Amino acid sequence: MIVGKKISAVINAPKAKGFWQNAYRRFWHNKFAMASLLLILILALLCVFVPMFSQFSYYKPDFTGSLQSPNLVHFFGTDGLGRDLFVRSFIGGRITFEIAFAATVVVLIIGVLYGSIAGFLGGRIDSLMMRFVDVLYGVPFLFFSILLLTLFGQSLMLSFVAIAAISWLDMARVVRGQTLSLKHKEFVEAATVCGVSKWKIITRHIIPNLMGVVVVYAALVVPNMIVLSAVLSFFGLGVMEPMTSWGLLISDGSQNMDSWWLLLFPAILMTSTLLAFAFVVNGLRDALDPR
Amino acid sequence: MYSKLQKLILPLVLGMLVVTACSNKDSQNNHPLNMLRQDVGSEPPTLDLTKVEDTSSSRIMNDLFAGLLDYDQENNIIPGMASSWELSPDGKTYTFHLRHDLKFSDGSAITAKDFVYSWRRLVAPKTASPYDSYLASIVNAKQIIQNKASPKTLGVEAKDSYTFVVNLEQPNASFLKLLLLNVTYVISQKNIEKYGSSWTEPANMVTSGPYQLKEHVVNGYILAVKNPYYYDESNVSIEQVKYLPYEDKNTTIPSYKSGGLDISFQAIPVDQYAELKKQFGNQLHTVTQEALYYYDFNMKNPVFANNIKLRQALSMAVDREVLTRDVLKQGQKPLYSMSTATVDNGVYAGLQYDWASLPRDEQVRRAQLLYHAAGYSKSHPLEISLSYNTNDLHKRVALAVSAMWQDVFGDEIKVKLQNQEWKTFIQSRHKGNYEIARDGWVADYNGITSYTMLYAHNSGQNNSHYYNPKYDALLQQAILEIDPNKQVELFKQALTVPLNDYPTIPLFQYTYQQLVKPYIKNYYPDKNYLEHMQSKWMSIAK
Amino acid sequence: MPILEVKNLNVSFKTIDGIVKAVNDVSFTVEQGEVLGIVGESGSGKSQTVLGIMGLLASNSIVSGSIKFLGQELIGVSTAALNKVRGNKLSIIFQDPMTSLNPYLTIKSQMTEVLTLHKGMSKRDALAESIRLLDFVRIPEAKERVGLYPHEFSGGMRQRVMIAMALLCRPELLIADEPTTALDVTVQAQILQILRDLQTEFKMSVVIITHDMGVVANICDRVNVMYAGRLLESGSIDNIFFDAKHPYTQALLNSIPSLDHQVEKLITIPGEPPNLMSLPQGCVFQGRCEKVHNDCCNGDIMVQEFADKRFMKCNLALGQG
Amino acid sequence: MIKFIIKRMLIAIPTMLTIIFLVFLLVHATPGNPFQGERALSPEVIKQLLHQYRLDLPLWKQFILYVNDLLHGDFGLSYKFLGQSINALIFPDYVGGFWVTLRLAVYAMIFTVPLGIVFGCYAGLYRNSWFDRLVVTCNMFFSAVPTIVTGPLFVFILAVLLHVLPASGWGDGDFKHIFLPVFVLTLAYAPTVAFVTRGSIIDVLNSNFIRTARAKGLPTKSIIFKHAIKPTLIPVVSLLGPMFAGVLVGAIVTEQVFALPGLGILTTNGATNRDYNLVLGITIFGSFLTIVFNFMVDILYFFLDPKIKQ
Repeated sequence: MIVGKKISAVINAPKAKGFWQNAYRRFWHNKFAMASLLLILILALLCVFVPMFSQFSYYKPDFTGSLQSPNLVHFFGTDGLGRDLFVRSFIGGRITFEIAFAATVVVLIIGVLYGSIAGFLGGRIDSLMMRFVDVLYGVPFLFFSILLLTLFGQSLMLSFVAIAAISWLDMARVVRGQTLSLKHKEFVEAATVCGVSKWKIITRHIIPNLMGVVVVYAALVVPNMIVLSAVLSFFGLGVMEPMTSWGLLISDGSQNMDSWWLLLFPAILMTSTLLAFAFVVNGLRDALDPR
Repeated sequence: MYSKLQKLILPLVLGMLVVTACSNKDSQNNHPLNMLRQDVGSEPPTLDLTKVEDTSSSRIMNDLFAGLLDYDQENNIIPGMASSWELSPDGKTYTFHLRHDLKFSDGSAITAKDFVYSWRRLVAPKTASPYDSYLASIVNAKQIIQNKASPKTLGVEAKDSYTFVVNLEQPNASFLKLLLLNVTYVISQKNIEKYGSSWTEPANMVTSGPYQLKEHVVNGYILAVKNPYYYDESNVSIEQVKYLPYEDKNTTIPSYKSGGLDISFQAIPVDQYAELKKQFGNQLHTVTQEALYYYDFNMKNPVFANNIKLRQALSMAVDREVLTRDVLKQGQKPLYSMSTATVDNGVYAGLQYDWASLPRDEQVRRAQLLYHAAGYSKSHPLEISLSYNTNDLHKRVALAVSAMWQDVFGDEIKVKLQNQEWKTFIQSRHKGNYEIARDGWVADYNGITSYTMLYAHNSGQNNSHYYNPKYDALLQQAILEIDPNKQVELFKQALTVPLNDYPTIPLFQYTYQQLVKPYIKNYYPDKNYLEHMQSKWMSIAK
Repeated sequence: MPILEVKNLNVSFKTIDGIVKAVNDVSFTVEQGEVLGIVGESGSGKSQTVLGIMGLLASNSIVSGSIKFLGQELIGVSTAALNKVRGNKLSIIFQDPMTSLNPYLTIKSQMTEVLTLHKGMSKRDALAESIRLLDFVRIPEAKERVGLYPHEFSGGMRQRVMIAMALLCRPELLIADEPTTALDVTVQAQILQILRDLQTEFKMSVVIITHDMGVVANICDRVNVMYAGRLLESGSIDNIFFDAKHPYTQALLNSIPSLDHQVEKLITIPGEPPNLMSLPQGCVFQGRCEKVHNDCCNGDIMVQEFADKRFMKCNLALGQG
Repeated sequence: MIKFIIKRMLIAIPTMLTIIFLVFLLVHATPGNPFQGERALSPEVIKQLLHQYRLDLPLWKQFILYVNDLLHGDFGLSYKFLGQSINALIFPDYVGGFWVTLRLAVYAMIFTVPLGIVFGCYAGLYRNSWFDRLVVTCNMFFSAVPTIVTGPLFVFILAVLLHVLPASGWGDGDFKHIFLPVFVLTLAYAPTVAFVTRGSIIDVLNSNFIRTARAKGLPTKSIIFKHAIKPTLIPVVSLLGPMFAGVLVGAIVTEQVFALPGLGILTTNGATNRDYNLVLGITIFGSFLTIVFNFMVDILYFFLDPKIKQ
């Protein structure tokens, strides 16, 4: 009888929600985050379809029609070589999304793993690993990229490697800091007591708890990486003419302020994407970090 | 809560805006009456006259130092510190008669001995000046440059304080023109021996030109003031000249617009040219420049080395009229020859490709014929890479040329653009690991020999590694010829050889642009092809 | 005239999931010199009641009803007016001594500021008074230790400092919110001893919140039993311990393990407290009450009054016993 | 305390040495030689130049000579600016090189820190008010959009459109020329300080010891300025150390937008001109600064937080 009574009590008690369900529900509630997610999706779709269906190509110069201000034919106007800025902005968007995505994934994987291992193991290994990070901080990025260019020749993938190579350092440092504070928490000590392997503790206990911070920090790294890719293009590594990226469009646009549309539209696109990305990340952090 | 905020933050922000707004008034219309603000494009690597190489430094050197001869505003040679000179009948000895009232900026006298010292310093290997080879035609100069003889054996001597004699190995008609290069100007032996390498500090530097150095903030500005001891001091109107190293045009144009700059320097970004022309009208001067823009074929690369048909086809396929009129739009002149049409007062203007005057579709038809004859077709397309150093002009030209090749040869050709950072680009071009590379050359003096060395076998400037012994022989013969008319004929014969060999694709003759404020008086750049500017010509009106 | 009169106190919180009713229609009084214990499981609203009195509720709280302290109404009063009373005539000590003291200020500065503020004492007198109070709560070498930082004291010592701090202005009423829960048993006894001395020496009225019936038996005169935000039974210590009337109070007392007779299985109250966002109709304890019958579940619940200010909120007809 | 300092010093030295060695190798391995230009130099001239700058010696010898000079505080000579010593380039005796970057960073910090803290406290005190939301959005906006984008936008509005300010250049460090770069730099970092302060003050206000202070009847002013300030500022302080290094890097980027004669132009020129000593000098100085900053933050932490004193 007691058993029967207990089950009925459980059934009619309000259904206990799983952690992920809870996070999802909280994220759904956050209208800013949802709106931003939608905006990113729209931009991504535009980047894919606009260059496909537009009658202008991103590379064909039309010297008679150069530097037109925005009009019904060219929505964003044309650049110095008469190429339609509307198409170039969205083809550039592809590269920027690619850079943002690929480089972020690399930064996340290396940075989080490196940081959590250093933080968790502590002692001499930790200081050794951190000193290695300090050394890498010192390496001048420009020289490093020129060397990569000459050793391995020119390719887009190489520019991702170059960017990621210097961006994961901050991530590692932040993750290590967090791991140090998590290391002494009870649940980690409990896991060690139960004989869970060090690797499992890091991957199943520590890293999930870092997600809130890691996600926020990833949002901060993305804008710099996009800018770095524009710098790399100057050095002939990464995005090659006639292909382009938002970083490049903005640096070209800022060269010629009189044709304001060259700077304005890429800047708006990039700013709104980054902002949307930040809102989504913030929504994620609030969802993942119940407190 | 709102009231508290108002008390603290809003007045702070408003205050800042008011302060800046009222400061706007003075920067707009009034300008310093005694100071010329001149953009020089970049921080000069050195102010040591003998080691100067780039255009930024030489613009400053023209103001700080003076030499035997001088230019007027149309690049004609006029007397400088030498009031007169004569050439010996065998064309090997020049005698210069100096003025008697010459003084350095520290008041000490300038004598022929200073010129001897200056030129010995130029050829001495220890100085390592990039221009040492320009005095190679003087007696013993070659041996000194190769460190096989002491600089003291240079064939120059000071007969007395005011007579300076130069002995040449063999006659050289364009030797006089070399004396307008500011590395040959005079520097004070006493000053340099006293301060050594720090003689270029503002406090130490002694100058011989219309101005002297007062302040120098690296990457900030350089300030020069009038040199009271200059022999022509009375005609120098502007008191001070401030040189500003604006690295990128993104800062030059707004600074000129907001009144922070009087004269801009070198190229205006192509995109902004039309807009600036509309906005500033005749303040924007466009001057033909004594300089070539061309592409090098890598003559060591088997694809091009022995396939003249391909080289000619690619050269003909480029529509130079469209390139200069629609793509560059800054008054550049199409180029169909190995040198500019304006050099040596246009004597060599006629020497150009025969197909230059053909109608465009005829050129295209011939180009396609040659291309197929060269063995390329749809089944066997040509894949080449076109490399250039990262720069807006070069990008624009490369895109235009590759688009033209695409139009003419369709998908029988695949062009890949490869931009490289400056140093990496020069090294790969110099070492020859490229297929087609951008190239250009600015003449140092108004003489054909500025350009003939681009195709000579032993010359460092021959980036296409072109070698035709016939050309080198004819060139040597022309240089030694004394009679000017015969010499012109010999040069023409020599230049016809590379013309028919197509080692390069000549594209256009440069122009340079300058924004000059209306209140800058008696400065006429339009005939100054060598862009040899001097502040002493100018004056500032109200 | 009672020192503290609480009438129909309601405290609820606005959250994104809905309104949480922490305290429902609670009324009780505290007499001069009396020690009132408030007991109940965690989540029964006892702490929120006291925080409501002190005006220390979270920003998303909604408070209604009336709280009269020495005749002065505390609800709806401006913070400035409340500050005249708080720390002066009415003070409180909290459950967790480890975090209740400012870690970046010395004990001296955290104590003297109360006296200089409320009594206008000079720094020197305030320090002397603080040291006297610290001696009273048996802090060894109080004179030397007053200048130290909180992290240089143990948990028990810090709770004593809290008590001393609360007594500085000789308050009329001291509220103790689970003062001993965070401490181990031996220290607990010492703190209770101090509270007892304080009660006898200053004739101070005390309200003590706890879920430990032992503490109540040890120190209190009267007891209020709260469950799911409602005051179910109130009476003197003897009424409640020996003649508990409300089924919940009886169940609460039965679940106390006693040393003298062996029991294989500890007796617990089956089920869990209701969700404060969706309280059931009628009696809040109906889900777990053995003597539940249908008019407990729908009608309103009677308040049965008895002699000596004793009362109970239950529809149970006393006859059935 | 002393033991702590010595330990940090000992760690710093090998790190610095490794950085110097690695960068030295990297710089020398990069193609293109510092003296090559558009005009081809005669072999004799190149031989002379290489000899003058000891570049004709084997690499390991050059490294030893370089480190030896470094120990005497001499960063060597610049290849591009002939005869100029790197020390004079990075630390000139007039306002240029590092002094410009430092001045820009310090001015920015002077605005960023107080504004950030005041705005952060206000946002924290008046939670969910319009001001709070403004601070949060600003933080998101300015941490999302780098100075490379905001810089040109402000130049366009203030200098080109409104002619309120000069577009660029250093002038003689006067207010007109310095306002825009400092403004852009402050905008990039103040919101972060505000955001962290906001988060910190919210945590502190919800803490138990502030509840005790309120229970003691203390007036709001004393609760904030006596009790809440120190615990609020500690996390902010720990942010300032690394942030100042960040502001320095930010200043270098902002310099290039406004053509200011700071470390920014020296760094890019150093790379493009293969000016080995200049690049080495700036890199070593940069790493030295970062290590010193992290070190200072730990010391500051030490004084602020009594708990760590033991």
